[in-house]
Amino acid sequence: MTDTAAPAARPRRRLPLHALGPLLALIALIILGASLNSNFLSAGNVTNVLARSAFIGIIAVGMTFVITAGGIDLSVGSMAAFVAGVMIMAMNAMIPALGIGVPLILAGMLVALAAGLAAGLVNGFLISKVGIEAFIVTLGSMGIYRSLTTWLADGGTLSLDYEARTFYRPVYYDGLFGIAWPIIVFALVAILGELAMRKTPFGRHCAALGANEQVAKYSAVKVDRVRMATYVLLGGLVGLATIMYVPRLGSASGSTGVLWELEAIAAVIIGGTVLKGGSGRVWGTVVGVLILSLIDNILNLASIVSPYLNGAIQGVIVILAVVLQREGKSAD
Amino acid sequence: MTDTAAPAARPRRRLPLHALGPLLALIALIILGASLNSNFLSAGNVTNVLARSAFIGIIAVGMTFVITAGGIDLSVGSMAAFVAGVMIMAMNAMIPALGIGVPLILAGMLVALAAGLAAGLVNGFLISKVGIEAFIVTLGSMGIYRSLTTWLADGGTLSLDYEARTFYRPVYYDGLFGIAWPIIVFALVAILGELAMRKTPFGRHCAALGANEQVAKYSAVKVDRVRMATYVLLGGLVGLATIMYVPRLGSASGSTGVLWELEAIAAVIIGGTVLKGGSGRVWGTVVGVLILSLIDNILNLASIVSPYLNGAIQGVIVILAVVLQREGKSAD
Amino acid sequence: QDTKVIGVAIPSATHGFMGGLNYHAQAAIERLEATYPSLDFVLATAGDAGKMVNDIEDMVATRNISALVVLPFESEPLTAPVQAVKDAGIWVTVVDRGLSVEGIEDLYVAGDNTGFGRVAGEYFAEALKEGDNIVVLRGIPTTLDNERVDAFTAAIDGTGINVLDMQHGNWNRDDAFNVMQDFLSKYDDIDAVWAADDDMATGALEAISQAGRDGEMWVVGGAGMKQIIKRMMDGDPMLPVNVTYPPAQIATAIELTALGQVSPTPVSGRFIIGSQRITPENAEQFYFPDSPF
Amino acid sequence: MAALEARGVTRSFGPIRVLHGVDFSLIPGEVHALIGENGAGKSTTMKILGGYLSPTEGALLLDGQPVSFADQRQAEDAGILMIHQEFNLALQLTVEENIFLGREKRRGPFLDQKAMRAEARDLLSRLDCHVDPRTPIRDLSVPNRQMVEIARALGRKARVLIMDEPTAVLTGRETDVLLEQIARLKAQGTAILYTSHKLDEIARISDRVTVLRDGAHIVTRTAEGFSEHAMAEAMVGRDLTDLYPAKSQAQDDVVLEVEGLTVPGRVRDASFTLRRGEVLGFAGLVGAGRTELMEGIAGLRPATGTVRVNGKTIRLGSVLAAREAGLVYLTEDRKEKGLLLGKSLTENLTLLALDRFGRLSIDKRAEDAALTQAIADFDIRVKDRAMVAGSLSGGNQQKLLLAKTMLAEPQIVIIDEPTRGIDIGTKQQIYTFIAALAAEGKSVIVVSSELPEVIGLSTRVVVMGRGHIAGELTGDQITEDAILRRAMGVKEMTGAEA
Ligand SMILES: Nc1ncnc2c1ncn2[C@@H]1O[C@H](COP(=O)(O)OP(=O)(O)OP(=O)(O)O)[C@@H](O)[C@H]1O
Ligand SMILES: Nc1ncnc2c1ncn2[C@@H]1O[C@H](COP(=O)(O)OP(=O)(O)OP(=O)(O)O)[C@@H](O)[C@H]1O
Ligand SMILES: [Mg+2]
Ligand SMILES: [Mg+2]
Repeated sequence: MTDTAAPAARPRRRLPLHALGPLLALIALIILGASLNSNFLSAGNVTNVLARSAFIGIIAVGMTFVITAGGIDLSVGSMAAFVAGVMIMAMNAMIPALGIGVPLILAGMLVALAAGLAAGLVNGFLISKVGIEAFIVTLGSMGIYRSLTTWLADGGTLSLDYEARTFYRPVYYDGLFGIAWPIIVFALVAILGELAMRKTPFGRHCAALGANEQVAKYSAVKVDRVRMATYVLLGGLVGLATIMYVPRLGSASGSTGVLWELEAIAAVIIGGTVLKGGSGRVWGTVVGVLILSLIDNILNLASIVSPYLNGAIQGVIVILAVVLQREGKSAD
Repeated sequence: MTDTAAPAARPRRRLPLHALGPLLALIALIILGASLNSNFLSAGNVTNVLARSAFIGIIAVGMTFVITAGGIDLSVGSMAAFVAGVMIMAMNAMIPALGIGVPLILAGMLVALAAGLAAGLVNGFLISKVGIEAFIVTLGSMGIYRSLTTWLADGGTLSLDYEARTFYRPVYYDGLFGIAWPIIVFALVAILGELAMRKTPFGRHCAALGANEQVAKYSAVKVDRVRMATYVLLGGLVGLATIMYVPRLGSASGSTGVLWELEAIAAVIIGGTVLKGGSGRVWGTVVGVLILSLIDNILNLASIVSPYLNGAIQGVIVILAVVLQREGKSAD
Repeated sequence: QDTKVIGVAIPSATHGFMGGLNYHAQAAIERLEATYPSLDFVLATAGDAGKMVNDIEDMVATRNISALVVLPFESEPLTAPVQAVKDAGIWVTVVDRGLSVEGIEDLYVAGDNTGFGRVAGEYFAEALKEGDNIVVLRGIPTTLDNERVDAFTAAIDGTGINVLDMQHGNWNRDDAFNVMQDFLSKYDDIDAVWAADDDMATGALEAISQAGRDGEMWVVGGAGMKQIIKRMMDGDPMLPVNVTYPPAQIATAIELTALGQVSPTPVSGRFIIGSQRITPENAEQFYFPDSPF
Repeated sequence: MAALEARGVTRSFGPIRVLHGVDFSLIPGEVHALIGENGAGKSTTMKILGGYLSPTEGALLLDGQPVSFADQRQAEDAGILMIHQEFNLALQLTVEENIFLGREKRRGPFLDQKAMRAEARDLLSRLDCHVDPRTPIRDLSVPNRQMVEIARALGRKARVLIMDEPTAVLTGRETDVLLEQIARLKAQGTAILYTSHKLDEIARISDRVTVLRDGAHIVTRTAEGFSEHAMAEAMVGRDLTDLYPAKSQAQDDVVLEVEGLTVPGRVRDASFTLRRGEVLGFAGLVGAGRTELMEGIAGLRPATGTVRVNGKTIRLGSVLAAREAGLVYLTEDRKEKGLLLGKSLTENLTLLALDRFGRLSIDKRAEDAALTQAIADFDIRVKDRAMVAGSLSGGNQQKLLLAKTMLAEPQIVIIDEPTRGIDIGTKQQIYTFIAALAAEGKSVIVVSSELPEVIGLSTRVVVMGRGHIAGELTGDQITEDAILRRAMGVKEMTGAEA
């Protein structure tokens, strides 16, 4: 009708350059790593890096939903320690009844998932039903889970029975078609997460909630339930991550999972999700997790500097990775 | 003009009940403490608690501005360690030139303030001019400062020359009219902060910026400069806190100030400032800091439970303190 | 001639003792690299057990190490990964904290944690009498801390010494300062303090002198930090003794491992560095002004 | 029978009562208009009917049965939908996501994005709005956002459709499209509750009209024979003559010269001048780039070119520099750029001119006095001075925004859509105010999509089309026809303009 209206045919969805920022940073790191050490791209090293990214990665996928919906969860690291502790104690206690074998492992996995979901439910309930600021709830539960773990372990370490552990170990170290289980699980979680974020009503509702709670409410989105669901989902994923973690180290203590929360949140944000909520990118989170793991790996490959400065180099690279993203944006 | 205009004389500003939430929590804690141990209200204990609160308190006042303006700073703890390290090294280096005396102390204080301001400036620049997410910048600089401190200390502890320290010591331990210096300085910072937040254009601009950056921009607020100023202010206050900290133990190491950032942010939020920005209460922050210090103090004085569970009790009390606040709100 | 790579994995310098350990590790590596051009070292420091396992995996996968020197962050979680290293035919030296399965390592170099608690406890038993009151500042809750405290408690058992309170000072000066301040508010009569670590002793001493109760009690720390040793040498009455727990044990381990790599010298076995009591008389021997610790 | 009915509905916010026993009914297949001054309680009534607010007292009847909606969802399930006066869109989400928010189409567990996109496009094209459904809302202009809101409501197939000032941000052309759609829905038997301050629209489409004044029901009658003039009188309670004041003559000296101003991607090479005491109108179709040009001048958007105030070139890209030169801009986007909705009235009022209340310490008493003054000058209906700006009625928010801008005592003021959502009585006051400013020797630029307003106020009109200045009209040349012709780029008629 009026010729001044916006053109009907829009340029096709171009993936904006700045969205590619984290990917560029990741590629830069890979090139750097490969040029520093010829073993960097060896199957062994790649498997190591991917498998160890899996814990934080699985958690960070859940964190993406929480942050997209405008929340935050500081308790995931200590929740992981707690879930691992409970899982180990439960498995040790069940050995007399179940013996060492697949049933024991499955029972342990169930316990871990249930504990994770329950922990997430408690956080979610306090945040969405009682209405306490997420930062405070999860800061509180961070202290609570950490100290419960220490208490369960009597100040020391909770260890899985050695034989059970040997039986369980392949869940971390073996895999399918030469791909380690943690990598497979992480990949599945990432793909499902990306689908859930982009292709399901739940993902949209998370974004709407984070963008403008009032609007979401007026649009008949069940705000409380969606918010709660993000925390429960995250709790469940913490449980899943723990299932992968326990066969690796076979133990849990008060220092298990320290700072995982910061790492997970950093991965989410490096990946391009906005801390204040409203839009989330699961694939970005995966890239963010890989960036963080690679930094550590490369520092070990190179041993160029004093180990005291590792933290500084890490910090600089994290900032640079995000600068790359911003540069892309302003050029856009 | 029209008869529907509001009556000019209104009931004076009533303090809403929920704003009193943190205060109620504080009072409850004080009553609890007093009933658990008769020494709790002794001058010595009160002085201890207040003086210890001063470092976090001074930093948390600055953090209130940062958060009110919609930002966050995770680097304050490691910035404090770094500033302390630089200050100690500078003072040790200046002893031959200045001798031990007031000039040395003053020079040290200047160095600390300058280092704090500079560190804040770097954060502020990256956040407001380069436009990187505050969470990432300060997460990065947290790693950088922490690792620089460890590096400066060669993995160990940087200690102030013994004599210089003895001379400097009274800055923490002595005071005016029986009130320790850190308490005096903290009180001054809190009062000035409260005034700045409530009575100055700067405070208004911070709140406007945090509430809606666009509106602030359209209202001729120099958005970048205000944002930068909050980080510089916080850096300066970290410097000031360090000036109070160094005379206490005369040393700094990589483990100085660990988790201060979380404590400062928690204090701000317990005090009723909103994490997403837009409104801040400096007095609330002061109450928040006192709540956190008192929890520790009471746990030490009471020793009712396994020390392993201290963290859990802390977590529960923090959550309860904020629930109290919410309850007040819904009753309002 | 082929260069051999030795991997060294230790916890990062998060408190005084570990700082000293980091310092000695780096010093030993520098020394050995200069002495043996055919040796290369990879040093990795970790803030938690998981990261330490990552570091070890990286050393094996990308640096082809022929020997590993490891101070396990925690015993249990490191056991299986170190076992895997051993199974790959790599020499393993374990330092300080034993693995939870015996017989994995080729060489074990350690301080004596039980001894560390016991020697301190024995001094308390000698110097105090029945009915005297003490308080204890514990470290970060870990197995290691448990071992030390248990040994200490066992040593004073039956002496009638009253343990008024134990709280965690986390091997941290500030935390110890706070906890000690609160102990002083709470208890009017304290005769001695076991601080379990010289960092914590430093904090505790400061709190005591602030309260003006210097004459009342003495403090026993541990691990022989240079500032503390210096004060002992100067005859500080509040620091009657100290207990060694040398961070330099890592240097011993690295040197022995290197020796085993470059020469046929037999170096396998166990090497326990006992915890000794330091007194003002012998303090001079334990004073290393150049170490950061 | 009435589809939806309110009986004796009362509503209070805290101690303040804003509705006093309103009776109201809505019949299927009718357009029922609700009119009243700013703050009369129209939006509140509508929100109660739409299930967003619950009445303090009184009853709602749905098909004759008493109902109470626990939340908006239940109202929507009952077929009641509402378009809010304030946008109800999530800025970060796309058009399609917003349209289907809360009732996404699925295929299995997944979203049926294709179907939703197609339907969104379809709905929008019914409204003659051609935005891509994948555009985030934040990238849309205000009128287009409104169209998305309308599309969303249309897509939800309502029995009762409540529309709170849907045309406030639309131009005539878009309004026509909307009114056509309303007629179509009415024919299908939808009950429509409608409000607007544009009384000609009311006269055009409504079957019955209800007038509210100060929260009280004044009259309900058929629209037939209810003249615009009578409506205005019933609303305001006094006689309204002469909507537009006499135009005063501009002085000779030029206070603002804009030369070759380009806002990348939006405005090309715009040049014009403004004289002292002049009211200069800016007309154009939606998307003509008027807003962007003004924002470029005021330092709110990156721009190139020259802007001179009183002969002195000002630095582009700095709001403060413009303000210090005496030039301020009042935004058309009240909610996102104008007011801090969660902050108090005083904080909003003084934000732009805060330095006038003390550089070091803000003089709260002076601020309070300023609020009193603003309430009087702009007739802001404030029930409680301590309330937040977001609780003001839409029109009163607009007045607060005007007051805020004027507090900076500008020499040159650019007002973008000055009377958006303002009732007819207050409009008259604002026009008088603008004329008085010009008479005092200040200069005013009025950007408006309401042609009568531009024509009635300005001594000179600049017409924009597609990002550049398409012509200029003075004196008798200023007619709707001439403006539209230039705006649409029809060339053949050449006026006497320079
Ligand atoms: N949440 C609230 N808190 C306090 N007062 C409110 C709130 N919402 C509305 N009001 C008051 O109720 C009165 C009626 O407002 P309402 O929005 O219904 O007016 P309106 O008729 O729609 O006006 P307009 O034409 O300006 O949109 C106003 O005085 C307004 O300030
Ligand atoms: N934030 C934005 N991002 C992208 N495009 C925008 C934005 N705001 C406006 N536009 C586009 O810029 C063009 C001009 O904007 P706008 O519609 O505000 O112009 P205008 O002449 O002021 O018209 P009106 O004031 O009637 O809306 C339109 O095509 C609009 O879609
Ligand atoms: Mg309204
Ligand atoms: Mg416009």
